[in-house]
Amino acid sequence: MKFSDASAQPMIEARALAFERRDERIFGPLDFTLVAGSIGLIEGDNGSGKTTLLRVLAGLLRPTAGDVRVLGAAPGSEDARAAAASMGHLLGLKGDLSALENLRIGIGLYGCKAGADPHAMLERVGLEGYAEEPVRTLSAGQKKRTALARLALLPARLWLLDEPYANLDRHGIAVVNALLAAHADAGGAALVTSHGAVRFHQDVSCTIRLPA
Amino acid sequence: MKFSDASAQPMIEARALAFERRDERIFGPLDFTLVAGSIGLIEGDNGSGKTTLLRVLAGLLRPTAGDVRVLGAAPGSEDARAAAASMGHLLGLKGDLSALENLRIGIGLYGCKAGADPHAMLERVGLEGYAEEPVRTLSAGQKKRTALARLALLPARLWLLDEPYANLDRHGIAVVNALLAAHADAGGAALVTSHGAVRFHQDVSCTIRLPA
Amino acid sequence: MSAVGLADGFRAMLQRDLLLAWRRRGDALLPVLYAVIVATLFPFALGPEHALLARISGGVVLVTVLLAMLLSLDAVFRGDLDDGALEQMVLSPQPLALLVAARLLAYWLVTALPLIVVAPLLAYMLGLERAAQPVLLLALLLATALLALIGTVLTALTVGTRRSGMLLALMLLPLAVPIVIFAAGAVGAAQQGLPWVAPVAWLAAALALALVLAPLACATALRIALDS
Amino acid sequence: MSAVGLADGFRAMLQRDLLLAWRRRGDALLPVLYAVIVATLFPFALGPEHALLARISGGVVLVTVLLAMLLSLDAVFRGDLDDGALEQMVLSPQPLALLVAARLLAYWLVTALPLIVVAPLLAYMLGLERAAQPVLLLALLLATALLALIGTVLTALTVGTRRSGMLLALMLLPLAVPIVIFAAGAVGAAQQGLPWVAPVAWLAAALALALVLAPLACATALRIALDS
Amino acid sequence: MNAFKLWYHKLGSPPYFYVFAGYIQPWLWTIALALAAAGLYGGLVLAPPDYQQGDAFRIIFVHVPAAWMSLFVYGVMAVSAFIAVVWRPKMAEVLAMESASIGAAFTLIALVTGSLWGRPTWGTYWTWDARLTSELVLLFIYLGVIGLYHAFEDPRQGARAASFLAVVGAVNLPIVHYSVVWWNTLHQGTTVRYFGPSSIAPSMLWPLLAMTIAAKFYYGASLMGRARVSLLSLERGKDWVAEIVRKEPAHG
Amino acid sequence: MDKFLAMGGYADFVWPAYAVFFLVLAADVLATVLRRRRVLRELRGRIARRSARQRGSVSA
Ligand code: HEM
Ligand SMILES: Nc1ncnc2c1ncn2[C@@H]1O[C@H](COP(=O)(O)OP(=O)(O)OP(=O)(O)O)[C@@H](O)[C@H]1O
Ligand SMILES: Nc1ncnc2c1ncn2[C@@H]1O[C@H](COP(=O)(O)OP(=O)(O)OP(=O)(O)O)[C@@H](O)[C@H]1O
Ligand SMILES: [Mg+2]
Ligand SMILES: [Mg+2]
Repeated sequence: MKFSDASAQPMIEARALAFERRDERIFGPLDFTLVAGSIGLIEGDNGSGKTTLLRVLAGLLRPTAGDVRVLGAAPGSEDARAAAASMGHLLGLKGDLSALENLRIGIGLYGCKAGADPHAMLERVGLEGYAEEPVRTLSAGQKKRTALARLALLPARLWLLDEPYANLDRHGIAVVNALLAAHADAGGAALVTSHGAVRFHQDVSCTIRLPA
Repeated sequence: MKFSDASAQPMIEARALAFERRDERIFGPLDFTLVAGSIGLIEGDNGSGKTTLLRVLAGLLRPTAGDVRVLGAAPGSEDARAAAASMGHLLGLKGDLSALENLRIGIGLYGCKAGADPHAMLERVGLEGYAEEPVRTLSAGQKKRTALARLALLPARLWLLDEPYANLDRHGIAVVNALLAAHADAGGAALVTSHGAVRFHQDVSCTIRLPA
Repeated sequence: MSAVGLADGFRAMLQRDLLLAWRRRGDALLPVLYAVIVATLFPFALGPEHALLARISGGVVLVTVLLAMLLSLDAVFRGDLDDGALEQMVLSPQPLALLVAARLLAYWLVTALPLIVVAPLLAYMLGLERAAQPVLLLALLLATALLALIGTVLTALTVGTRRSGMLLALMLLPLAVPIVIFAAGAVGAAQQGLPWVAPVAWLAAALALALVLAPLACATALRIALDS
Repeated sequence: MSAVGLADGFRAMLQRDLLLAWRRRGDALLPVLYAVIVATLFPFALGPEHALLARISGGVVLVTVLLAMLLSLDAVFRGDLDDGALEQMVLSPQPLALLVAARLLAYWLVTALPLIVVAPLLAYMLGLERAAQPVLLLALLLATALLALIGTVLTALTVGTRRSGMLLALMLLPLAVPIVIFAAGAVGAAQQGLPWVAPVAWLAAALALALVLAPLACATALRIALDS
Repeated sequence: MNAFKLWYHKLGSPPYFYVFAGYIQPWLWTIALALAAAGLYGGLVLAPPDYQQGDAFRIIFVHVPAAWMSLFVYGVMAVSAFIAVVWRPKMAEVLAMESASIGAAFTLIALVTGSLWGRPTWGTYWTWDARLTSELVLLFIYLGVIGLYHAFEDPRQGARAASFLAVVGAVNLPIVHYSVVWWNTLHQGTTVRYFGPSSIAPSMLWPLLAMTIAAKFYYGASLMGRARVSLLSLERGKDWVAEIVRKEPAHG
Repeated sequence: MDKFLAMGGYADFVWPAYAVFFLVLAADVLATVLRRRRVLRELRGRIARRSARQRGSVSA
């Protein structure tokens, strides 16, 4: 299914993409294409610019050179925002609200994937029984799982994930991999950063290496 | 050297140690002894109480049952504080100060290991050239390395480390392992949490498993 | 996949903010307490001379309420910035101005409304004439809304900076001056039995304008501030 | 291993806080600007009647300065709590009271001192008599120090709680009232040419007591607050 | 139209502007200093004492040019800030931000000289009068713009944010001015009126004009100098900057 | 000359006003000059560093 015609549509196309801050080069120039149904890996050491690249693709930062399209639109444009969802080092969860309430907010802002249910999703990421706890009292890994559950509920076709494996135990890593596989099978695409310490289970369609 | 007489002195002794919050058992009862020159591993899944255990040992939380001694003193007492240093999920770095300034503050509060030099230590953890940058502009892994450098400068004989490997690349993991090995060789001891996703290179003298 | 409507986003944000305020309802009371403290301290600082207090009561209550609002203005986007929720807002498919409008409405409801409720009491304690009370209430209603709208635009501008607090105060002062002048003008006129409609009408006109423009300006400012 | 001395810890903390304040010197100016704003807004709210403004000038400056301090009180330990630095302080081998004393000194230097420097100017703009100026300065010196000491103890108590803001204001009010009464009493007496030594002496006595007790109380309160 | 476009594009390009500014700067300086010297001589020496105010009126030759400049510079800043917000050319950002500092300097001068003048004429350094108050507010707006600019780490981002504020502040300025006027008439204040400009004799008028024009040329000269430095720092990765740095004497 | 300096008794106000005028403007000019020096110093450092790096990478 992954290589059907419909899903070969390019999700991200970057040509000579580069970013500099105060005219110091952070990354690039990069050329890559991420097609629907595939998972891309951004590899690089600490400080090589992985987070910065994801922020450029999300439209939070403006690239200083080159050209990039997200589903044919400029990153950060309304179309691109409707199609992409991201998870960064900061999870964007409200500590005073419960896990479930946090999911509901995400749905209110981004909409909900057809047939997805917050309760079921919390169970799927291994948070049975924590739905009503304030997020502030969850452990580091449990917070991460909440953010993953929110992500998986959204209708976004493109995921931009910054170190989704950090703070997770073995079961949590399996959960991420299962979510990624399901997402790709459904015709979505994901871009995942990693510094290569955690083994990535899946066949990765493209790897973007950022030199240090 | 690790098994010489002097270093077999017990650093942490826990007897039937347990902690509950709102009379829900978080961990325990646990019995373990960590001797000088050795490294202990706290293993457990997300939410199993690893962070909580470390906070109890540091003296930030009071155990609800059992007995624990850090170098013969109660955790959190002046003697125990003089001997222990910890690194948690929150690194305690000041974003507006440079990496070097942050190290200096640590030294002012905790003292400095004989012969240790902040500049050299920053190089050792792979932060050459970042000494004068405000910590806020460092990447996630670079922040972690700064915290590690601070830790390694202090005269503390006992290290309590919560997920020291998270956010680090392969080189960063090697740095942590090297620091741990040197610390143990010098007669220190360390307690490290992990959920087993990252391979721990070293012979671990004791493993504390926390059931989920 | 079910697309998300505009009303959904607005409702989700408003609900979220009200819920958060409710969870931390103690914090929401802070501005009120602050205003009470100021109004209580004034008689101590000036001596309990009734005529003097009554003379300045309208102005003191007004300044106090607006300053109490200022106090919490800095925090309008701070929490969302620190935990990454602001980024999620910016990245969501909803128009940012809409989400900002919801945030603003919640802010006004949580911060200004309790202040307006308690203001007549403070004015009474300081000896404001009964006749001027409705005018004070009206002036407060308009002035707080206007201040909230203008203030959040400026807050949005400073969101990405290190020195937000001072800057905010610095930038807000020139914009707050006309508001205070008109509001105090209305109350003062009412105290002296003069017509007070003109300054209130000016405030209302400014408010109408700000209601339309502020969310848009705020969204623009947020985008500028986050782009670093 | 070189042991660390008491003076080292005090110095390190003080240096750190002053350095941080310098890096964010904009923020440090916030209370000053806030005070300037209040003093600027008052004439707008009350009308530019010189005699009236002069009559209330001492009280207004006093209340304004103390409130400007209150503004930043909430943040004394907030930053250190959020980024984990407070834990590092508690866990360090230094006596916590010592570190807290350094924190306090830095807080006073950064927040109150600029306010005290700018207060005479504000008082002049509002028309305070030349003769009462030194008394105002003296009263401010004592009152700000006292408020800083008492305020940080309360802040420490509320540091771990969710509703710190409200609690703080609630607990501080009863303690701030006597300070304002004595300080304003001294200034008022000086404005009228009466003797003003007695209230100042009371403030000084209270300050001496607080200087000894506050750091200890603060350290205890912090330990209690963190243990959750 | 075409000539204008060409000129706009040329001056909008930083290396060209740098050279152009360097070329006209000495001329601006010369004119400013010459006019100031003439104005000072005429104002301090030639003009007779005022029959009412004695020699105190001589403050007019510094106060009024500064006060006028404080408004004029704001106008220039607001226009280029607007351009900067809408079309984002780098030059407009630079000119707006550098104008802010100069404008703040003139505003400060107007405030201080005004209050020094107020003491002998009104008997007080400060009163809550409409014009005084709105000038104080103007200073706050300038400081807000400067502060916002410097608060960002990325200067271009800071320039965009501060330009936005400058435009908003421009809308506010007339509001402040008129509201303050109305406010003063609403309550019966103890406001002192200025003496009318019509009472100015020609012997006072020409030095005043000379000083005013000198101030305008000073503004131009200072702005060119500031813009040049700002461009060097903003374009520091570019080759033309490296070229200039290489040519510049070691401590220029 | 003394009469000129006395400004008809208003010397305390006239001369400070002129002093403020010229000092503030002088400070404005001085700030620009100092900033220019600093920027040039930084730029020189940057250029030196960059060419050193280029040489290093060529030889490596
Ligand atoms: C702190 C005190 C003062 C401030 C802030 C101040 C401010 C200003 C400002 C902003 C202007 C320009 C107004 C415009 O062009 O619309 C101005 C003009 C002027 N000021 Fe002042 N002023 C002060 C005190 C004085 C005093 C004490 C006098 C003389 C008694 C004075 C005499 C004038 C004159 C003659 C003009 C020019 C005439 C005009 O444009 O209408 N000013 N001042
Ligand atoms: N706001 C900022 N201002 C200035 N420099 C920054 C900023 N954020 C990041 N940097 C710098 O940009 C470089 C890339 O940072 P980035 O966060 O993208 O790295 P990363 O690949 O995500 O690293 P990590 O694996 O540690 O998360 C680093 O050298 C960092 O110091
Ligand atoms: N402040 C708190 N209040 C209430 N419950 C808490 C609090 N902190 C942690 N808990 C709960 O205690 C349990 C243990 O949390 P802890 O943070 O110790 O886990 P952990 O082993 O460190 O997990 P992780 O690997 O995810 O970091 C979790 O179930 C968590 O929900
Ligand atoms: Mg990163
Ligand atoms: Mg943990």
